[in-house]
Amino acid sequence: MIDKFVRSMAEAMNGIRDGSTILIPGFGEVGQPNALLEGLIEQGATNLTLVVNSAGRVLPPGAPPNGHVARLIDAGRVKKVITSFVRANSTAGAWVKAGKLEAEVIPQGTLAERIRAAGAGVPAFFTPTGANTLVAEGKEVREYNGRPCILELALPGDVALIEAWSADRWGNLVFRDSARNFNPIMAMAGRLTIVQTAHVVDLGQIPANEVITPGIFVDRILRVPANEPVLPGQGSNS
Amino acid sequence: MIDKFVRSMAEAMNGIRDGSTILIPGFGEVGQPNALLEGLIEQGATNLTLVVNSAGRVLPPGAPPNGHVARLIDAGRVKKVITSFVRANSTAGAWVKAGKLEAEVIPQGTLAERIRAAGAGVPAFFTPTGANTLVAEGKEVREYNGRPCILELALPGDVALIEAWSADRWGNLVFRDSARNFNPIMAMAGRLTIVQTAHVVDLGQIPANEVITPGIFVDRILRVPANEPVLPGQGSNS
Amino acid sequence: MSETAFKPLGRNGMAARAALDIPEGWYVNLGIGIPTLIADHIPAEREVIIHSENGVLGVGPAQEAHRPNPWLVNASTHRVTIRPGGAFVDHADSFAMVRGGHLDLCVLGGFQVAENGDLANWAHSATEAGRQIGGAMDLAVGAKRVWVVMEHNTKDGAPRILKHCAYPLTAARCVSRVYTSLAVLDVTERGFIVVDIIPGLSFEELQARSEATLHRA
Amino acid sequence: MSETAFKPLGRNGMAARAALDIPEGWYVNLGIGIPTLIADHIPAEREVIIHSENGVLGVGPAQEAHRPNPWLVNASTHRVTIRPGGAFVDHADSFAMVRGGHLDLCVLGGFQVAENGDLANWAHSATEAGRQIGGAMDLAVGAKRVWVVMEHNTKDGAPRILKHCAYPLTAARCVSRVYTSLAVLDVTERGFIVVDIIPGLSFEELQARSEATLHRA
Repeated sequence: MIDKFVRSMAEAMNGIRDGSTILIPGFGEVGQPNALLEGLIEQGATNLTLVVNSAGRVLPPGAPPNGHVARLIDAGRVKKVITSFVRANSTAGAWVKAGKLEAEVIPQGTLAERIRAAGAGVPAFFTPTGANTLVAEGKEVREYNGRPCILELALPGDVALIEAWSADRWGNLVFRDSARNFNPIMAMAGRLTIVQTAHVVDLGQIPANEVITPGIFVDRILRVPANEPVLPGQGSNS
Repeated sequence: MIDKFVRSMAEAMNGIRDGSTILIPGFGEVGQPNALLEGLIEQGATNLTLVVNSAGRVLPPGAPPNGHVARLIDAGRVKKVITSFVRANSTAGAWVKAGKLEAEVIPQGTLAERIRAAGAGVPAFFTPTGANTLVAEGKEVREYNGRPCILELALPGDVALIEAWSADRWGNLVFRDSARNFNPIMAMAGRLTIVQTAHVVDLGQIPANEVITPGIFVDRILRVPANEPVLPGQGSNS
Repeated sequence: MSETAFKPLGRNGMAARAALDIPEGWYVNLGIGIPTLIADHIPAEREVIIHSENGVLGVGPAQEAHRPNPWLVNASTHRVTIRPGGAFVDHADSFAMVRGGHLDLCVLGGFQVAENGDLANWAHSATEAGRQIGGAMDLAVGAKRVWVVMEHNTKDGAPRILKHCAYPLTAARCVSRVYTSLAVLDVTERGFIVVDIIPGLSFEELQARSEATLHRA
Repeated sequence: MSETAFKPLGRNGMAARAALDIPEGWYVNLGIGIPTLIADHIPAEREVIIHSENGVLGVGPAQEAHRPNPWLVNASTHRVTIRPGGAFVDHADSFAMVRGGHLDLCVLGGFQVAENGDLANWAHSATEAGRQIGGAMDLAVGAKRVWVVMEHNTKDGAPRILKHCAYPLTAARCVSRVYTSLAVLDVTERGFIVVDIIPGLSFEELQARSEATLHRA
């Protein structure tokens, strides 16, 4: 019987190696797999490349402890972020400024499409987004439909950490509202895809027409309590 | 109030011009918009390019009348098919053999990805599928991940004809089981997307987490009776 | 005429002015900042479908305090609702809407707009430590129309309506209309054409606050 | 020993032999023809998840006559069922599974297989009027493993196990194992290695029916 559930965080994190590229979904904290990020902090892998929409929010004066991405950076575990936002006055921004963190900052749609391409077996594609901008530096340019387009490469992950609302033992997933965001495409693009789910359902309880991420993209699942997202105004610093 | 429903087939077909590229979903007849194809036959546009998974099934001895795609071809309305199947002993095969129909036969996954690329604003992409085969002839080759890959272009349609199971007035769609197939990506890739739906539902009746094709990809909707697919053994010749 | 005779539009004034021009049925992305305010100025009976790049199509008003849903936010990570007829999609599908040319309009904030339609709205120099691109480059290239809403001048009085953008570009030749605190300008083959000026301000006074040459409609 | 002492495997025999080697938990695409029969030979208690390229993951057995559903077919357009835990996806997502390397296995029919793993299974010449590519090129390139099930020889007795394919290729260097009516062959760096021969047939007799050099395990 196929059963992708693991019994412990240690089992979920088993084998994540130094130097890995880690795909981390979430928009702010919505859809961000905070329990698995805690597990990764604990697990110890270092020299990581993080692929994450935002590498760090503004640190307000007297801010509460950093969010999970910032904590990984602050612990010196991250060599590079591939992201669409690095704010100057954030943990990531400070590390970049100090020359201790490499940042590849790219358009959010290009980030999403590169991840989807990795999951779909497309090694490279052209896009007009970013042409004639700093983003185009060093990239091949070719004209399509009368517009300059730049060549972008697929962005696979060694590991994808996923936050789901419900999962079954085959790994079929559904997400809650806008927590879907990067989760389905990162699940596709991870060589090892690890899921935290708030709810566990029996096989067949997710109707075949309503599955969002089919289990083929999922390797391991850990049940954790629902991960209520903290918003920036509430002290988030993801 | 937004209302994408049209009242007649004539209104649905209005403005389809000679020389158009028409996207036609369906796998066999499953998910194929036969009512709209009837409308197109009636409407009269000619010199068409059809993008369709299969350009014609085998004609068994004593076969019943041709399927809708074959009828368009047989009426001399089609200059080209872009497809993954042309069978020698089909209407399309006979027209190709006679030099009266151009056929671009490509891998099914490349067909799907080219259509999706058009809908997603990706003008071109590399893929390993078809490298080292007849499909690669005349195409740019570049190596990624140690494998030769060929450059494929987006495949947009002037018109997409879509078969849905349910639709609301904003154009949100769901499909029935494997009738989903090419419908969602062709809806994205059509400059004018016309839907036939078996059922009409109120706005909000399709939960936001269960919408398959959001209305942004839909222009016109016509209610028609459910299009029960005829299988090959039952005389289909799509 | 004294310069105190006119009153520049505030953030809500600019948002309200832009909202006037958005017809029923359009699919619209509203950028962070002033553009987000536009939604509040669209009459409830006019169906305009708001897209948020985090995968929400059909964004509704802010959540009521007694019905919180932390899993439903817009691109500004504000807690919002979704309208009946809305849809959640993943990030690739959300940007397929953007990049595939399916949005009728996006309204972005801006630092500078040039007379050829170039937009700069994400960085003040090529070397600053923070880089915040977000979805702006995708939206500027992908939407059918790009409008910009911004103060007509910087706090120091420097012009933002320019012959050429000085800041790093978001996208080239993308803007078709600009709503500022002082005017509405169309970007055309001829350059900027003045569509509308706030009461009490003359064409010449507007020109004096702009670097690019302005044209009368 | 007379050649009548052995009995080549029929279509179901080949399918059953291949089914033996598919472990629980694999995601598998079964091509049109003999490969489709494999599903019937996988024991019900062994969970193998069948992918069909028309967007069905978790294909189940044929439909019962009294519960028809014309909207649910497999890649052969046979009416099938879907298992609890299955999912419907669109064609792009279905081929993302194929091309993105997510299938553990695809089993294809074949015309010819070469000792370097080249596969020809879609056309007999570059110029024939019909062209039926379907999903074979995507599957041959994309799946983690490609097995081929085919008659060991053509009806005329010509070999299909070749040094080089004569027919147009489906994909280069993709096949890892071949199940024929006479044997199971692995494709390795050394060429074909014989894993299994049907009872009554010798290695030499198998070699005589093959063009490529065969190696003992």
